[in-house]
Parts: sequence; structure tokens; C-alpha cells
Amino acid sequence: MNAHAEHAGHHVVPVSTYLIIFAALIAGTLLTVGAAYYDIDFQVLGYTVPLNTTVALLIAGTKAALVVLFFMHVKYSSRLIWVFAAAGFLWLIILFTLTLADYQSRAW
Amino acid sequence: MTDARQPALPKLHYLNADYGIKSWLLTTDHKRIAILYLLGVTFFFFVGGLFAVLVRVELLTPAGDFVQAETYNKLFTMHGVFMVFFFLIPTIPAVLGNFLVPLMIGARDLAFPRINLLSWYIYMAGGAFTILAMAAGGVDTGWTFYTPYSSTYANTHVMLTGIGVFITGFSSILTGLNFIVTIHKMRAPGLTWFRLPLFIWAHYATSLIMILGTPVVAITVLLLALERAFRIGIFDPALGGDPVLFQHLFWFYSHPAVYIMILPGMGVVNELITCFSRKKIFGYHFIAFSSVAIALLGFLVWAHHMFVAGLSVYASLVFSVLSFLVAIPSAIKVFNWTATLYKGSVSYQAPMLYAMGFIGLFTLGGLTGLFLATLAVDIHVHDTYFVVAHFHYIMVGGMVMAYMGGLHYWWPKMTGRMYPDTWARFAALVIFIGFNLTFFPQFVLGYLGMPRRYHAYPEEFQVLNVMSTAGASILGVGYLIPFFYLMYSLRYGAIAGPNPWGAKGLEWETPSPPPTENFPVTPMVTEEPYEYGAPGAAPRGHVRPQEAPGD
Amino acid sequence: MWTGIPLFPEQASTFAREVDLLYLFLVGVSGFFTVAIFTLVFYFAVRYRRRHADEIPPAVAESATLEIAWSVIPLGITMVMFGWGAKLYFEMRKPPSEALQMWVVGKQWMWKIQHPEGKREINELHVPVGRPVRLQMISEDVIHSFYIPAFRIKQDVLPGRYSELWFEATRPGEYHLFCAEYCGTKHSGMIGKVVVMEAAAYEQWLMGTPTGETMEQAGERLFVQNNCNTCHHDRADARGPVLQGAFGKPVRLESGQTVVVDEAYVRESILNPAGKVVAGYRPVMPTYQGQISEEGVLQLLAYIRSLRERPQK
Amino acid sequence: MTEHGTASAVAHQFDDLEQQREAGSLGMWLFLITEIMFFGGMFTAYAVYRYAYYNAFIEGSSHLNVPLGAANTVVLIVSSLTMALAVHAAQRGKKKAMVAWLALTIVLGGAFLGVKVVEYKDKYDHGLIPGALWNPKHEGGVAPPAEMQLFFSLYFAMTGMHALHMVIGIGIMLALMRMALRGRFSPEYYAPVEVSGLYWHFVDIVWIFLFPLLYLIGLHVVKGHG
Repeated sequence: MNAHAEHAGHHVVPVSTYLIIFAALIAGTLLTVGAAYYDIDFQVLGYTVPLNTTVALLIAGTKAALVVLFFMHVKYSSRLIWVFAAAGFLWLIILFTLTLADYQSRAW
Repeated sequence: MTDARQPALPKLHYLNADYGIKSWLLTTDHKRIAILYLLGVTFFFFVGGLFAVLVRVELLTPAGDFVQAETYNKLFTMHGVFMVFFFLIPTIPAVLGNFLVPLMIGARDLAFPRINLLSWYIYMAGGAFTILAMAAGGVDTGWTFYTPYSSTYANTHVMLTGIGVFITGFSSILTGLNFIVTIHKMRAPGLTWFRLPLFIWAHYATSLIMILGTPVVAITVLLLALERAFRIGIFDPALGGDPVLFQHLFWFYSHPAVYIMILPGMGVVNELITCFSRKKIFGYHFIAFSSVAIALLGFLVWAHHMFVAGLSVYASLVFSVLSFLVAIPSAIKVFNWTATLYKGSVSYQAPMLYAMGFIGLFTLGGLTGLFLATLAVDIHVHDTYFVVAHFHYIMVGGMVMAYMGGLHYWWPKMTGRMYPDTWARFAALVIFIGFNLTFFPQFVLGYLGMPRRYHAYPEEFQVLNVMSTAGASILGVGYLIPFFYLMYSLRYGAIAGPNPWGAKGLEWETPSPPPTENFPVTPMVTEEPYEYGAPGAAPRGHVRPQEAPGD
Repeated sequence: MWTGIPLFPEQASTFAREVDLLYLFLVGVSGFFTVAIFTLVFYFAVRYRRRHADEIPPAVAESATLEIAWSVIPLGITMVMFGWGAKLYFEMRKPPSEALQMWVVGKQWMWKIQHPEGKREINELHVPVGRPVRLQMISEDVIHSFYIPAFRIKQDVLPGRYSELWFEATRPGEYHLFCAEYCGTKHSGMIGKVVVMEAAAYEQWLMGTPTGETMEQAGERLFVQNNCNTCHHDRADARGPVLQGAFGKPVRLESGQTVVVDEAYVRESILNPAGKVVAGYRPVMPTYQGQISEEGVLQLLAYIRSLRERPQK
Repeated sequence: MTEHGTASAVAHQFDDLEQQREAGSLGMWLFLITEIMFFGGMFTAYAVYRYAYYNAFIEGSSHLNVPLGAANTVVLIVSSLTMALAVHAAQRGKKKAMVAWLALTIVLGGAFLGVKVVEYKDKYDHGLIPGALWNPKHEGGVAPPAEMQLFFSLYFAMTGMHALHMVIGIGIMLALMRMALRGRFSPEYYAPVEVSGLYWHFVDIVWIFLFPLLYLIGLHVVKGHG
């Protein structure tokens, strides 16, 4: 009865877009497998900071974002959907950071 | 009730629109589903209450002489499980919320009526598993299911109970989902966000918590069940797991769950205070946003349940300071309610007595929460009766008082009939007195150092325990009285008419009981919320002669 | 004899007075607000009671100033509570280095306590007055919680991980010792007493019965009995790391990480030797999981810790 | 998530199809948020234990079959594409194409589950099932058994829960095919296809994270050491 102005969902995404995203996802998969075979380190102050997981998560995050935006049409959806989709990931981050904050700062 | 010209019941309404068991069990009408929930939660409330009575009887004497230690442990566990998961969490949203959310926003039903019915069945299925666990011999882990006791050592029915809790979680999720979609997409024309009743804001905030928190406890309980079934050790230190991780995941939901219980209660109180003081609510925006703030901040404080559990010092500091922050929106609400009474026209009908009781008891419950957020004091009072008293002030003094107030307030809307107000006021008074006598001594007991979940206790704690048990018996009577007069009113109560309180809000603009489609025509909202006392809006109380509603 | 209902437990540690003071501050603030809200609600309800059925009260303008005031002032008060509580909490979590070490093992449903001199007791803890005491605690089964109300201290006792507690008793006497974390059927039977004694009396109590060996001696005996010394010695062909002088120092692991040799690490290395192997050694050590009791591990720890003082030859 | 009795009718509580479609889509998104948090609990457990037992996780990971995992990732991405194309066909009202794309999606989902079965069987053969059946038959492992079991407990919990979601997804798509064949959908009314698509893509996303975190974490170490 309100907010009928948003006819966003009727947006028909062209097949070519799907194919481009698909190609990017496949490329990302190959990239993440390839990268996993190399030691990716970062040297700082004499410490070696391993970055393999960070890289893997960055690639996975990018792939997920592509799926969410294009396959799941969030790019073409109302702001409400944007907010809720973001909230899901934000709450996941809250669960992660506050829990790990405990583990990072204790002896166990 | 002194009125000679009784209004008549509408000819056709949701209660008599269809007959037979099937018409109830297969209904998709949110109002009928609310009634189904009412039956369910009332049943579980009395089951949980029965366990509470037995617990209090045992604690009358220091020695563990009424029941065996193992039985006692099962009693407090089943009391907690039934009350938390099957009464406190679902009650206000699933009964009052289910009934009122569509009515208050001028919709014909919730967005997904069949999912709404499904969530009732899920709730009952979860309840059935838990009842089964109880019948099979019960469970003795405490409602918190702490590992490794629950995963490895307990040899009671942890699995069955866990399955019951897991299943019921989905009922909560589906209810929350339904509310959010309904509130976003189905408001009547003209009903902007800031014209919504604060009851709706509170339910919106509650639904957010249900959506975001419940799945975490679901997976946690599921992992616990897997751990018991297959002897794997995700939370068992003997197998490399960390029991404190269980506590993190458990409280990530179970602390916000406290706000699932209390936020809808706060929502109810907004409606009662304004109606019975005939005042526009003081600080509408602040109350609305404080509901959302509580829902959001509520997710950042869970580890204050774990200050002595082996949490790191730094994590403790962070969680302590965040816990204090969540107190502020609650304080804002209390101050605004009090200010609403100022220069009002206050009447003392039963719902208002409950609302005033709520303000007082919630204030005390909330303030004692500050003790638990204060690190050094929490070290001493954690896991003592101080904590027990604190959360009962919030849960029973807050949520149950609000629920009773709301149930009385909307009873005429739900049934079309009035209850005897004198009895209702008397019951409210008995409950208030019984409650305080039961739980106030427990604050003292806790500070003296009496640990919770003790079957037997040192003798010097007896006097306070006797006071508490005496209070509980008064409280028990207080809860039975409404049961009887509400039943009585179903048949003999005076006909209420559409708006017996002269209240504002869309739900009062349709007949009592409402027709299945809620409104004959979709209402158009042109008014700000709680426009009591506005020119041309003379209150139409049922104490005053009024026209019979057309139907 | 009726002596009235006590409101406070006895104050018998250095923390008790400070916690009570903070508690009283909280009671004061809460009392003020509770009374204020109750009074206002009651006063408004009576003063502005409905006098006739058609009464329409005047509108009251909202006030942003009020809203801000009653948000910011409570925030300020709570921050005082936080700061005060946190400061005291830090003291409670930081045992002084000269503290007397004792060991606690919790199991369903008893407390087992060991003194450095070798004395052992069950469900009783004897401590001298006026001396800081540090408890290192672990559970054999489920989570317990070591709670002495008269001292205002409490700490969960976890399986598989050491937790710590300290206090300084200020008054001789007997006090309750409770298990505060629900631990099964006889949870409420997992209680005992703390006996605070004058220093001289405590010494006498320690000497009271022949104790045999100290914690360190018991640890050394276990060290030999379990053949630890066949690998952990300071000769060149040692198959395990040298323990002399190792405790408390960082050590590099085979995986490249660095850890500090503390109680948790030594415990893990005894029970799970392959988990974190010191660089330069092979994972040849068998596990002692299930072969040494928690008390035994504590004794071994006491011995290995004592080796800190003995420099490598 | 389908609240629609008949293909063309608007359910009584809604004013029009547009409102109904928006409500359905929002409802599904809210459901997916709960799914994020549901898997989030397990991801948190994974993060905590991986932080604590790094070596055991590396070693546990080395027992997983990377080529099969990678192949499954590709299968799932392709199935996401076919699902997107099914929605596309539904939007255009192309019934036959839509049914075909759905069928292909189901086949791909089945293939994924088939590979999963092969992998589980392999773990069983090697005694890598945590709990009572734990009996690893491998040489040269050094990680403590309890910590290794934790890795496999999480592996089975996470992939098992993911596979369960796949099974449910396949069930939903079978129902969609049935509805499509009965002519329930039109370019105006295809919301059930759309929200089911959201669900399927979400399941894909979960795997996109599971694959590197479970299968790939040990590769660089193994290479580095030999």
C-alpha cells in the first residue's frame, strides 16, 4: 500500500551480464586454488605475517558480492533489500569480532 | 459497567465466522492464531509455574528434604526451559502481537498467514518434544545447557529437550520475519513510520532480534546434540573443544533474547499509559528509537554473563562498558513514561495498575542490572540469588506484568466482553505484593552469597527463603484469580463495544470482536499517534453511554 | 535467637570492604532512582487522577532539553560505575608476585586443595591471615566455580585450562566455600569452609601432620617415575628440550611460531606433546593424557617451574 | 516461502501483485539473514579452533580432495548460472526454457551431492569420521588426534548442513517445475521462482566460503615443506 514506486524487481538482467559474472566467478575459483599453492607473506618489523587466508577470503568475498549483486539482483533492488542484506553480514561480523576479541586477548 | 444501554456484539466476527475444530486448526486468520497461541502459552505458563512452586517448597527448609537433589535439579531446569522458551519469548509477540499488528496498521492479515499458522505448529511441536523429555524423566542441565556437563556428563534427556528448543526457535524466526515484512509492506495509507503505535515499533525491534539471534542458538544447540549423539568434541575440553565457546554462542542469542521478552512488554506499556492518562506519549521519537537502540546494542553485551567464566580481562572491560550503554535507552523509556502521566487524566483500571507496576518493577530490575555490569560487583554476585532476583524483576515484574496489563486491555477487543474490573484490580494488587515478597528477599540472599541452583543451603539463609516462598504462594494465587474471572467473562461479561476505554489506535475503530477481514474498508490514517485530548476527539469510554456499533 | 536479617556477608578479605563500598554506591544510586520513579508515578497518579469521565487533559509540550538531560546524566553516572568497577576488577585479577601459591582441583563434587609444603585437604582451605594467596585451579570434569562470599571473590574452574584467583584474608575465622557454577546432582553439596588462621597457628597447622614431600618434590618424583628425565636432561644427546631455566621464557616452535613457556603450554605439552613441538626436536614424546592426574600435572608443573631458578649447567 | 494459492490471484491480504511480490522477496531476504547467522555460528567455531589448532587444521585439510572440491565449486557456480537463467526465462514468460534451466540446475545439484557422497565415503574408508568411528589410517601425521577430530567435526557439520540445504533446494525446484508445467507462472507472476533463486544462490555463496576455508588452507604449507 506504500512504496509501490519501486518496480525494481521487474528489472530483467540481460543474459550477457549473467555470462560475464559467471566467467568472473570461474576465474575467481581458479585464482583462489592457484593462490593457495603459494606462500603469500607480508614482512613487517621482522615478523612474517601469512596472508594466504586473507587473500582466500578476499577472493571469496568478491565472488559472494558478485553473486549477491547480480545473480540475486540486489544491485537492482530497493534500498530496503540493500539494508537487510548488509545487516546480515554486519551481524556476522559482530559475532566474529567480539568472540575472537576474547580469544585473541587471553592465554588459551 | 453501570451503563444500562449495553452495546451489542457484532453479528459476524472472527470467532463465529466458522465453527468446528478444523476451522481453528487450519485457520490462517492472525486473530485465531493468536487465540491458539494464547492457549499454548497459558498451558506452558502453568506447567512452568508448577515447577516453580515445587522449587520454592523445597527451599522452605535448608536441608534438601522435600525432593531428591536430582529431582530438584530437574525441577529448576524444566521451570527455566518452559518459562524461557515456551512462555517468555513467544507470549507477547505471538499472542498480542499476532492479534494486534495487522489491526494496528490497518492490514487485513499478516503478510504470510500460512507461515503464521506453520509457526504455531512448530511451536507446539517443540513444546511436544520438551513435554516428552519431561515425561521421559526430565533434564537436569539448567536451561543454559552449559558444556561439558550437558554434552558429556548429564545422563538425562538433553537431546530431546535440545530438539524441542531447536524446533521452537524456528517458530520465533518465522513470527519475526512475518512481522517485519508486514510492518514494512502493509501499513494503511497515511500510516507513516512516525504515526505507528509504539507497540509496533517495539515489535519491529523484537523481530529484528528474533531474526538475527535465534539462528545462532539453533546451530549451537544442534552442535550440542551432535556432540552428544556422535561423541565429537566441539565444546568438550577432553576432546580439544572449548566450553567457553559454547557460552559465547549461547549468550549471543540468549542475552538479546532478554530483549525479545521485555521489548514487547515495553510496547504494551506505551499503549496502556497513554490510554489511561489520556495523554499523548511524551517523547514519541525517543521511545521509538530507544526500542531499536536496545535491539541493536543488545547484541553487543552478551559476554557480561561470562565475567567469571574465564573471559579475558580486556574482553571483560569491553563487554562491561557496552552493557552500561544498553541501560540508557531503557532509562529514556522509563523517564518518558513517567513524564507522560504529568498533567494527565489518570484512571486506575486494572490495565493501568499493571502498567504502573511495570514501571516500578522494571526500574528496579533494570537498575540492579547495573550491578551485574559493574565488573567487581558482578564477581561477587554472579551465579547467586542476586542474579535470580534481577532477572525475575525484568521477566516477571516486567514482561509478565505488561502481558497481564495488555491481556486485560485488549481482552474486550479479542472477546467482545468486559471482565469484572474490581476482581481484576484486586488480582493486580495481589500479584504486585506477592511478586515483591517473593523476589526482593532474593537480592539480599544473593549479596549474602547464596548460590543459585542449590538444593540445600546453609541455615542462616532460611529466614529470607521462607519470606520468598510465602511471597510465591501469594503470587501463585494472584495468577489464578484472572484465570477464573477471564473464563467467567467469556460468557457473562458485559458487552464491550468497539472502544470501551476511549482509546486511540486503529484496532479500536473496528468492532469487538473484529470481523475476519479486520476492517470493512481499509482505514485511512490522518492523525498523529496518541492524539488524546485533541480538539474534536472527545474520549468515548464505555463508562459513558454510547451507540451500538453498526456491523 | 533473633538477630535480625543480615544484609551483608562478613568482610574477611582486603577486597570485601572495597566491593561493599562500590555496592553501597550502586545501592544509593539505584535507591534514589527507584524512589524517585515510584514517588513520581504515585504522585502524578493521585494528583492528576481522572475527576470526571469526559475530562480532557491539557497537552504538554515535549522537551528536547529534558530528553537530553535524562540521557546524558545517567550515561555519566554509569560511566562512573564502570570506571570504579573496572579499577577494582583489575586489582582482583592481578595477584601480587609474592603471593603464596596453592592449588585447587575441582571434581564432581569436591574441592581438592594442595599446599606448596605438600599438605593436602578436601573441601577445606587453610590460609594465613594478612598474606596474599594465589590459587591455581583446574577441574577434572565439568565447570565448577570457586566462590568465597566473605572474600567477595569467585572464579569458574574449567576443565582443560587453568584459571586463577587471589585474595588476602584479613580476619581469622571460618567462612563458606561454595561451588557457584551448576555442576550436576550434588552441586549444592560441593561446599566447604575456608579457615583463616594467624600466621603462627597456620605454621603449626602445616606442621601438624607429617606431610612427606613438598609439591616440588612430588613433582620431581613423578618426573622420574614417568621417565621424563630420560629425554629431558641437559646432556648433548637430549631428545627433549632442556627444562632447566626454560619456564617463563619464550621458545621457538617447529611451526615457526613463538610461545612463552607458561603453565598452559607445559600442561599442553605433557598431555598433547605433538601439538606444539619446540624447534629442533622431533615429535617423539608419547602423550600422558589419562596417565597423570590433574594433581600430578600440577606437581610436575611446580617442579618444572622450580627448575627456572636452576640455571643450565 | 510461497504464499500463493493460485497462479494469478493476489492473496487476500495483499492489495496487488506488486505488493505481494515485494513482500515475498523481502521475506526471503530476511530468511536468508537467519541462514547467514545459522552458518555464522559454525564459521565462528571454525575461526576459534583454527586459531587455536592451526597445525591440526592444516593437516586435516591436507586429507581433503582438492580437485573434487574445486570441481564441485565449478558445478555449483554453473548451477547458479542456470538458476539465474531460469529466473530470466520466467521473467520473459518462456515456460519451456525455464523448465529446462530448472532441470539442468537440479542435475547439477545432484552432481554436487554425488561428488559429496564420494568424498564422505573416502573419509569413511580412511577412518576420518570423528567420534566413535575415528580410526585414521595414514602415515606421518603428527597433529594430536583430538584436534584433528575437531577439524573433521567442523568439516562434516558445515558441509553436511550445506548439503542438507542443497537437498531442500532440489526439492523446491522440483515443486517449481511442477508448478511451471501446470502453467502457474506468467511474466507478471513468477515470484516463487525468483525467491527460490535467491535461496539457491545463497547456498552457492556458503560453498564459496567453505571451499577455500576447508580445502585450501594447507596447500602452501605442504608445498613449502616438500
